[in-house]
Amino acid sequence: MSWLLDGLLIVSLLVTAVAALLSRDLFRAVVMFMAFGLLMALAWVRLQAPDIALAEAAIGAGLTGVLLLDAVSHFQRGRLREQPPGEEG
Amino acid sequence: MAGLLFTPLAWAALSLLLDFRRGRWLSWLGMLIQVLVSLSLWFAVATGGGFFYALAGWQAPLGIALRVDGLAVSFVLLTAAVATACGVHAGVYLDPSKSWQRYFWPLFWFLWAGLNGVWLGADLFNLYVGLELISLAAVGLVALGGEAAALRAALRYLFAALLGSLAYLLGVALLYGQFGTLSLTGIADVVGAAEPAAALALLLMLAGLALKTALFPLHGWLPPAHGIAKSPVSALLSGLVVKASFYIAARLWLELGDRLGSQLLAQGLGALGAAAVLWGSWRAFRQPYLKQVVAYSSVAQIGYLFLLFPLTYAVAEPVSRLAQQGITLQVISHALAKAAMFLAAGNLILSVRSKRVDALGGVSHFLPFSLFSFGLAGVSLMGMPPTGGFAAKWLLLQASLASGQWWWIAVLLLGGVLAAAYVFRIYRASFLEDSASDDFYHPPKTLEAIPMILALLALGLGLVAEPVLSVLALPFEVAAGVTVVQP
Amino acid sequence: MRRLLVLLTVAACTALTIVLALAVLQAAGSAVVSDLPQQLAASLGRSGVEHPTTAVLLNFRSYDTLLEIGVLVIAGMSGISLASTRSLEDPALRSSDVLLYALQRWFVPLMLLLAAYLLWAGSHRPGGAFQAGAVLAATGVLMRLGGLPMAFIRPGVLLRLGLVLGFAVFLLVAIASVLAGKAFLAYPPGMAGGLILAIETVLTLSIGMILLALFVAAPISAEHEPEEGGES
Amino acid sequence: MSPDLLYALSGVALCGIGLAGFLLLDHLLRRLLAFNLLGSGVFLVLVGLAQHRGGPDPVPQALVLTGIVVAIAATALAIVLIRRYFHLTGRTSLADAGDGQS
Repeated sequence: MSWLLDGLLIVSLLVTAVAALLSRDLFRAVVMFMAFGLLMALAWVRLQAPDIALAEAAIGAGLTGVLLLDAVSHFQRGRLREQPPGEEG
Repeated sequence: MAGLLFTPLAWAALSLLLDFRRGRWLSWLGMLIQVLVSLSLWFAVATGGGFFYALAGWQAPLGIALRVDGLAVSFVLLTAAVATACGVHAGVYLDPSKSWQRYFWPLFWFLWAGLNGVWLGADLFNLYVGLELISLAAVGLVALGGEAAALRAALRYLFAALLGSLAYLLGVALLYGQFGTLSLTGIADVVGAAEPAAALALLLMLAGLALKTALFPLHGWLPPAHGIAKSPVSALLSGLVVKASFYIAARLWLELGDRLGSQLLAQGLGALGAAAVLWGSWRAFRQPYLKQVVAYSSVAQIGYLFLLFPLTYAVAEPVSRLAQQGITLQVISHALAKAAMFLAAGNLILSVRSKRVDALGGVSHFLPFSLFSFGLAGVSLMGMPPTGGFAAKWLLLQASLASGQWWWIAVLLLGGVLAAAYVFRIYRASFLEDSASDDFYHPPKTLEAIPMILALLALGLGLVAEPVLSVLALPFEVAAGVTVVQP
Repeated sequence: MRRLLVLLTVAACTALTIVLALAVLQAAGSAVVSDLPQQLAASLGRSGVEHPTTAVLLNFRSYDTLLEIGVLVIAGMSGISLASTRSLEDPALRSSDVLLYALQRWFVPLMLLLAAYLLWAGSHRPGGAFQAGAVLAATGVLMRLGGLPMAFIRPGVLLRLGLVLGFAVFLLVAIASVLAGKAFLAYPPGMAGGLILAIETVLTLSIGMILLALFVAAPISAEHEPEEGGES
Repeated sequence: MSPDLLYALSGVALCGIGLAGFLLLDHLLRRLLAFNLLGSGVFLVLVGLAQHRGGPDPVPQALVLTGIVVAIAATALAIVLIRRYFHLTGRTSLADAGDGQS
């Protein structure tokens, strides 16, 4: 049973990781990354590391995710407002 | 001892609360303290030998121990010298009216703290944290001011540094998984030959550190970062920061390389170093901007350092010692000479108000002193007698001959010739008289004096190489009998 | 050309992964037994806390933690050094979302409570300064998204004081032990537990503040842009 | 094979994924994601491999906590730099022809 759980967790970790890198939409990529962070927290619980699990959930998934989401929305607002001026290169 | 660790961190915290001007006075006081503390520690080790310092009172595998030996304290002293020079220069050079300059001093002190931490570090993970401290402070210094080009250089630098650190950390993870300890000496005691996982760990760590040291062909991030930063910052980065990651690589190699390394790896790293010497010098010769010339010259000079690996692998003990001494001298003389060169270049740029090499025409009349410092530092980079650069290359030459690896001699000689070429190019440009403008700005005398002092130190290093080396040689001789003390 | 490069990189990464996996298996099979766990268990009683991870972080390897807080402070101040707005409070963010407002009225006290619990729990069960600091920062982020005024997050002396407070207290404890004739960072016997809790408390505040400052410093408003940072 | 070792191996796979992403992606935020994935992989190897024999080991767990804090510091700093860079130039990647030497 626990083997099944571990296997499932690892597979979903890898899938979300790949999805975070490959998804076309940046917003979705960040959401995938946050999902990855939560799964990592579960993995730390399975590894009997509750301290890291707490930190990962709060920092890895939560704060990093919010920072990234904020940045993504900034980029999208910037895109709408103006075409990039620096295209000489 | 504790003062050495405490002062930079405390000054970092204090100077964050002050503005640039007041931070400057505070920092100059701090530099004085640091120099005195470093000197006294150096004398203590020179007379009494090296020791381990157990932090927080816990012995090595459980706690973190600092390894205080001749090599480490020499680098602590070198850092004190170069950082003080850069700090005094920066205090005059930087424009205090920009409000973001206040962040210069805290970053500067954190950088210093990280450097001292790395020189003394004997714990693999502590070295990782020290490296990150240095990298982030350096990136912060490059980005200070927040112009687009500086941000771009800082981002490239940041990504390269982060990747290098993670490669190093992965190696640490493998070593801890196998040996259950983070103490470098502890691992060196139990590691045997033919341990593929540990060998891969060493390879990963060396690769990560080579990226952070900007070894060819991983040097792409260095010229933009060192070229765009303010001159005192460039001097710190080129003189000291890149040496920190090399120092860790060298320590790892000397402790573990004989069992985990291979002839292929050693020769490969040497070959990359040789390629860096040639490619970096050539690129330096071709750069249109003055500071880019100096930055590519750093790429070339870093290349010499990697000759350590082939010249210490599977060679007789005396030959290995010669090579170690040569490399150490090269690190010291390059730190002094390159800091002098960047500071002098900063003065020249300040004077002609342009970063281009061909704008230097006529500056020889107006700023002969800075130009002379630049040239003096250049002489050390070329490796001409009686400079420190010469002493270093002479030792490396002997080591190459004694170990039968004559091919490195060609690199040493050719590198010197190429260095002469790019230094003389600057000289030629500054003696040209066709420049229409004679509108030169005269920097304050302090700015001109500091690079001169550094260049003279680099020059003098060649004359006093023997006594310096005798202290440097301490760690390798007393290594067996290091006393564990707990002050 | 580009496609070839991608292919080559992927192949190289795959090869590296396989080699690494083999190395991990080899290392796992030939692990050398070290006495570190025994040493740790034997010294835990003298560390002042019962939770081994906290003991490692704030006593046995406290130098790492000290430097790591330094890294955080660097990131925080580099962040605010680049912040170009005069006040870091962005009026555009002030939303009138009723739901969010109601949510945060309940959430903010709860999260503050959680942070305090995590901090207190750290000495004997999972939890500690980092987790608590992160929760604190998350609370701040929530408050900011909800548009609560946060006048204290401006690049003034108060913010800078907040950034270094935890670091400075940690450092003071470290040097105090030297003045008492012990090693750098060594706690006096009997006081370790109390000192660790005190350090953790200020660290929590500073960590929360740094992370929040980085979140707040990131936006750049286009109105008053160039060459200014902070009060001048 | 213990579950710890299994997690260490998945950490290795994450390292591979993260490295490939780090080298191949141009967009700065995506690179940052890749860096964080790579970091998570390294942390898994560190804890998983160390706990494979002796069960829960607080030392690597403490190291990973330190590592996570360093990673968030670096990430947050990078985001500030990236956003300001985007603000000034309108670009989200460092890759462009022409001024490779600048």
